[in-house]
Amino acid sequence: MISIRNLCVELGDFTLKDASLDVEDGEYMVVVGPSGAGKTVLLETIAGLFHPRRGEIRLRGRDVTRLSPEERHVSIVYQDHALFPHLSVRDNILFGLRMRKTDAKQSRQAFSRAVELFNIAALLDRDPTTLSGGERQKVALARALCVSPDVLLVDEPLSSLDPRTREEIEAELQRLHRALDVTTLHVTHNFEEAVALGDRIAVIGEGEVKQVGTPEDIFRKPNSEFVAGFAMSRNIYPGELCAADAGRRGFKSGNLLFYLENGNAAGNRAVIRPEDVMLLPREVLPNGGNTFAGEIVRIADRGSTLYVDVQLPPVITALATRHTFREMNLKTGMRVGVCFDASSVHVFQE
Amino acid sequence: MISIRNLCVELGDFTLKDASLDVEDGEYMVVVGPSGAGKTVLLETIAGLFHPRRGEIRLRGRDVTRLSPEERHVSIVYQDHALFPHLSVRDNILFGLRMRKTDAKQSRQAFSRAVELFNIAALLDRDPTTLSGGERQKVALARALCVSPDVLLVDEPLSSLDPRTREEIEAELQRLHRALDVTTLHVTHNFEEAVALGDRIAVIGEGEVKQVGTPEDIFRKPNSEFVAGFAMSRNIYPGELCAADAGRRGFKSGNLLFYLENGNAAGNRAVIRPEDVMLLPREVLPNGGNTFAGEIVRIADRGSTLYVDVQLPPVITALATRHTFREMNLKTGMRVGVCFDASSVHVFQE
Amino acid sequence: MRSRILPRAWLKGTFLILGGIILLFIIAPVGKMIFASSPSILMESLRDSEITSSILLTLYAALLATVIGFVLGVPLAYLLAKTQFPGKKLIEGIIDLPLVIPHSAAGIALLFVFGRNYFMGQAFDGIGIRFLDSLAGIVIAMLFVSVPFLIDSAKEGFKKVDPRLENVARTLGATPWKTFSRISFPLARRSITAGCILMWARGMSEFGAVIIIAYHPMIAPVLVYEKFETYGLNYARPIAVILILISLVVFVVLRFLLYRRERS
Amino acid sequence: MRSRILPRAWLKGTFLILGGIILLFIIAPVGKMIFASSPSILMESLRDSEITSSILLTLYAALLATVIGFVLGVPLAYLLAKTQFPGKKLIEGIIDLPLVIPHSAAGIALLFVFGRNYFMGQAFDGIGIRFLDSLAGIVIAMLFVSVPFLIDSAKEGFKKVDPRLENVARTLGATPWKTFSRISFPLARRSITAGCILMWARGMSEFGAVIIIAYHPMIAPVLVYEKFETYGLNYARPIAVILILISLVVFVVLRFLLYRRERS
Repeated sequence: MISIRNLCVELGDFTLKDASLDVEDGEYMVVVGPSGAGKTVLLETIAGLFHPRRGEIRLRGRDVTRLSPEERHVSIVYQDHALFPHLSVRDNILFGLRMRKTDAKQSRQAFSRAVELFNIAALLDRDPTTLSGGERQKVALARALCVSPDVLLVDEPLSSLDPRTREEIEAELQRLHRALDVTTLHVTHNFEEAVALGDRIAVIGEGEVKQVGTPEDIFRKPNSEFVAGFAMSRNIYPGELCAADAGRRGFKSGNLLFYLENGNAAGNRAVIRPEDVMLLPREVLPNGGNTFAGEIVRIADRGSTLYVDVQLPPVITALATRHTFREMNLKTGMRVGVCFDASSVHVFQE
Repeated sequence: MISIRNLCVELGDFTLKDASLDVEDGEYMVVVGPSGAGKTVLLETIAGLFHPRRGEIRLRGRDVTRLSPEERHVSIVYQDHALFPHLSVRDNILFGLRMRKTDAKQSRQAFSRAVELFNIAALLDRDPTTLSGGERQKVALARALCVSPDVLLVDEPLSSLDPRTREEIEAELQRLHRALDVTTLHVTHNFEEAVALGDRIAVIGEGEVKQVGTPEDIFRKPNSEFVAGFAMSRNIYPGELCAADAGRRGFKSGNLLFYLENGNAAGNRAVIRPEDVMLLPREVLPNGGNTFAGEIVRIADRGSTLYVDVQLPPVITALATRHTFREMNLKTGMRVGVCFDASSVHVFQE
Repeated sequence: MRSRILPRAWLKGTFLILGGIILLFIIAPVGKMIFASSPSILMESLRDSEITSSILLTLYAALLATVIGFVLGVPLAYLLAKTQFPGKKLIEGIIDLPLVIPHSAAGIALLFVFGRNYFMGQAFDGIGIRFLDSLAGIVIAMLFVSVPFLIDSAKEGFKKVDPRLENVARTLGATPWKTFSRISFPLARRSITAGCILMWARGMSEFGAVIIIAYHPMIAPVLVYEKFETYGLNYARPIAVILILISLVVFVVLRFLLYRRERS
Repeated sequence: MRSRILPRAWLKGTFLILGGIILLFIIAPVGKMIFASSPSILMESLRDSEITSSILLTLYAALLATVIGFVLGVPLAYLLAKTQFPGKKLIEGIIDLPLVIPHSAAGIALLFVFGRNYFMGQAFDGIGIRFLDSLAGIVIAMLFVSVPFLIDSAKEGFKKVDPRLENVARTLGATPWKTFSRISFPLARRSITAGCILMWARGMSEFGAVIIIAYHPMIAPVLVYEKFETYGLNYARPIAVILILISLVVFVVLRFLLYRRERS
C-alpha cells in the first residue's frame, strides 16, 4: 500500500539515508524515534510537501514521487491540528471536498458521515480557536478523513494532550481505525504510544530505519543496541555464545552465564527486559537456571511500578510492581535473588 | 524553613487562592499539578519576581513578602536552564558571587566546590549555547547553588530531556540533595517524577493546594477525586460505608460490596489502585473477601505493563506486567477473576 | 505576557524622566500645532481651492502609488516569506534601499531614469506618459520611497502564516493558487492592510523626492514649503495643520489594525 | 526554517515577474546614478569645499541627533519592552507619530515650538542656542523624524531578551541597574546598534523638515536641491551620487547587523 524505497532526505543537519518501509493495506503503522529523528519530515515527504533527494514512494502501486501534494490523496494531521483559524469548523471540514470539487450529493454524504463518526455536530458553527485539545483533534481527523484519502498520516497526535485526554484520543484512534480500515502512518517519539496503537512499529534513529516489526518483536527481540535502548530494555550485556551444561546453549558475559532457549540465535549482545526479571527473597531462590543473588543498589520509583537495580555484578534491573515492593519490603542495600526464564534472554549481533 | 501562608496570586485567567504550604529544613518538596496550574508563578512569587495579591512568605523565619528578589537568597533554575548566552560557563557560574560581592577567597572556594560537585571543569570556557541538555542543566544548578541559597527552586527540570538523560539528571538531583541538604522546592506536571524525587509531594490544581503528603500517602490515600485522578488511580467508586458480615466493615457501591480494613476511614468514595488489583484465572479465585469475576473489555498496552479493564460491572482496571499478560494469555472478551486486599481499599469524602 | 517586578524606584524614575523628554519633544510640536489653531482659519483654508486641490492630489497620488505597490509588491512579499533561494538576503536588502537614500538624491536618481531624455522616460513618452512636473512623476516618487513599508509588512504577515496550514490545504487538494488565495492571503490580510495604510501615509508625507520631479502640480507638502518660503510661517501653518490631522486619522486606524494583529 | 515545495511554475512565474518589476524600479535609478557617474567628476566634487563641508555637516548633525536619541530613547525602549502600564499603547503610538507626519509640516510644527518667538525657542535662547538656520535646528529636525527608528529597534531588542534571564540575575543578587547593564543591555546590543545606524541613516536623508528650519547651513540633501533648482540636473548629480554611496555603505553595515541578529 505504502511502499518507500531507498528514500534519502536532507534538511539542514538532518538526513534520512536510504530508508525503505512497506505498510500493508489497512495497517496501522507507527514510526517511532527520538526527537529530531526527522519523523515529521518523513511524513511531509510522503505527502509531497518535501522533495526527497533520492528514492521512490509508491501509494497503491502508483509511483507518486514526482506528484504534487494535491495529486497524492494523502491526508496529514499535524500535532497542533493546524485547523484553519479563519474558517468555521464546518468550513474546515468542507475545505477538502470543495477543493476536490466533489459533486454535491457525494460531498453531503461524506460530510455527514465524518460529522457522525466523530460526533461533532454540535461544534460545526464554532470558531476553531475556541475548541479544546480533544475537540480540535477530532475536527482535524474529520477534515483529513472526509476526502477519503488513500493514506492517513498522523504526526504525534497524543503528545500535546494531558494524560487523561491522551487515553481518550488513543481509544478514539483505535475505534476509528477499526471502523474505517484506512492505512495509517503515525509518527511519535513515545514508545508506549507506539506499543499501544501500532499493528507494527518501525524504529528510526541516526537517519536509518533500525527495525520494523510487531510491538512484541521490537520489545523482546531488538536487533541493535539502539532499538533495545529506545525500548528501555535496560539490561544489555556484551559477551559471546558458549556451550552450557547438559547440552544447553549459554551466553557468557564476564563471570555470568545465561542459559538460552534452544534456537539459532547468534550474536554478541544479550538483552533481558526488566519486567522479565523476578525478584525473590534469597531463601526461596531455586537452584540452577538463570538464578543469581545480589545487593539492591538503587530503587527508582515510577509510581505504580519501580525499577530495582541489583548489583550481581554487573547491575541487572528488575521491574517490580508497588505490590511486590511492599510485600518484599525492598530497600537499598538489601540482598535479594533474581531469576528469569531462559526464553527471556534475547541475543543479537551489534 | 519555607512557610507560605494564605498566598493569593492573580495572573490573567490564572489564580492561586489562599495557598498555604510548609517545607521543612533540608526537605525535597515536589509540587505537582496539571499544566497551567500556575506552578511557575508559585516559584516566581517565592523568589520575589512576582507580587502576590495577599498572603505571607517566610524563609528561615524571616518575612520576605516585601523584599526584592536579590535580598531573598533564593535561587531559581528554570526548565530551559536560562543560562546567560553572552557569558562563558565560567562567568555564568561566577555571576552570583560577583553580584553579591563575595570576598575573593570565599568566592574561589565556592566556585571550585560547585565545579567539582558537578564535574564540569572541562566546560568552563565553553559558550553555553554549545552545551547539551544535560550539561546545561548541570551548569544552571552549579550557578544556582554556588551562592549558597537558603532555598533552591527548580522548575520542571526533567521535562525537556529525553528519557535516558532524564533518568541521569534524576539520579544527579537525588545525589545532590543528599550531598548538600539544601531545602528544595521542585515543580512538575509529571506525577512519576514527583514520586521518584519528593520527600513529600504537594498536589495543586484548580487554584488550590489539594493535598500534601509523602508519595505513599498521595498514592494510597488521596483526599479527593482530583488527587486520585491525577495520581491515575483509575478505580474510583461512589457509595457509602456499611456493615459487612462477621462484624467487618464494608463499602457498598451499587451491587458491589468491598470489605475494608478496620479503622476509622469515612467517606463516600472508595479508591483502589490498579496495581493492587490482581488478575487470576477464574478457576483459582478464592472464596470470600474482595474477589469478583468479570469479562475483559479493553487492554491498554503500556509496554512493560498493561492496563486491563474488567467489566464486573462496574469496570475495574488492573495493572498487569507483561509477564503476567503472557502467562495468563489475556485477551479481550476473556472471563477472569480479580481480587484485592481489604487494605487496598481507601475511602475518602468528596 | 508575564509581568515582572518593576525596577527599583530610582532606576525607573531616571528612565521615566529621560523617556518623558523625548515624548514631550514629539508631542509638543504636534499638539501645539493642532490645539493652537483656530478652527475658523482651518475652515477658511478648506474653502481655498488651491489648498483643497493640493490635498486631494496628495491623497490621490499616494493612493495610486499604493495600488501599484500592492499589485507588484504583495507577490514579491509572498515569495520572500515562503520560499528559499540564493540571493534572497540581497533582494531583501534592495527592497529596503529607499529607506536610507536621501530623498532629494532619490528624486535626482529617478529623473535620470524617468526624465524625458532617459530610457524609461522615452519609453513612457511613447504611450503619452511624462513624469517631469506631472501626476505620474509624483506617483513614482511616492512609490519609490514608500513601497518598502508595504513589502516588509506583507512579508511579516505571510511569514506568520503557519506553513502547516498551507501544507494541509495542499494535501486536501488545493492548488498553489487556491492555497494562496484561500489560506495565505486571508490570514496575512491584516498585515497587508496595515502595510497599505503605512505606505499610503508615507507616500502622502513625501516631500524631497517629489519636489525634485514635480514642483507642479503642487502636492500639499510642497505647498506648505511654497507658502513658508513665499509668505512665512503663519501662512504655511493652516495647510500643515490639515496635513497633520489627516495623518493622525490614518495613523490611528493603522495603530488599531496593528494592535489587533498583535493580539490575534 | 522549513523548506516547502515551490508553487507551481505559472504561479511562481507570475509572482516573479511582478516582483521583478518593483525590484528593477528600485535598482535602476540607484544603479544608473552610481555606474553612469565618472569617477573623475566625483573626485573633483570631493575637492569642492562647499560639497565636502555640507556632507560633513550632514554626517555630524545626524550623529548628534543619534547620540541624543540614544540617551533619551533607549531607557524609554526598555520601559516599553519590559513593563506593563496603562497608556502604554498610546505612548507607543506617539513614538511612531513622526513616521507619518509629512516632513515639511513637521518642520513647520517644530518652528512653532523652537522658533525664537516661541516657548522652547526662548528658553534655549537664554543659554545661547538658536534653532532657526543653525546646526541645533538641523539636529532637532533630524531627531524628530528619525528617533522612532531607534526606539522601535531597541524595544524589539529588549523584548527578545528572555525575562527569565533577568529573573535569574535578580535572584543571584543583581540589582535592577546591574540586571539592565549586565544582562538586558548586552543582549539587546545588536538591535540597539542597528537602531542607531538606522536612525543615523534616516537623519542624514532628511530634507523636508530641515529645509524649513535651516536652509543654511546647508546639509547635503538641501545642497542637492539647491544645485538642481539653480543649475539643473547635471550639477545636482555628483552630490546626489556621493550621498547615495555613503547611504549604501551605512546600509550594508546595517543589513549585516540585522542579518546576524536574525540568525542568533
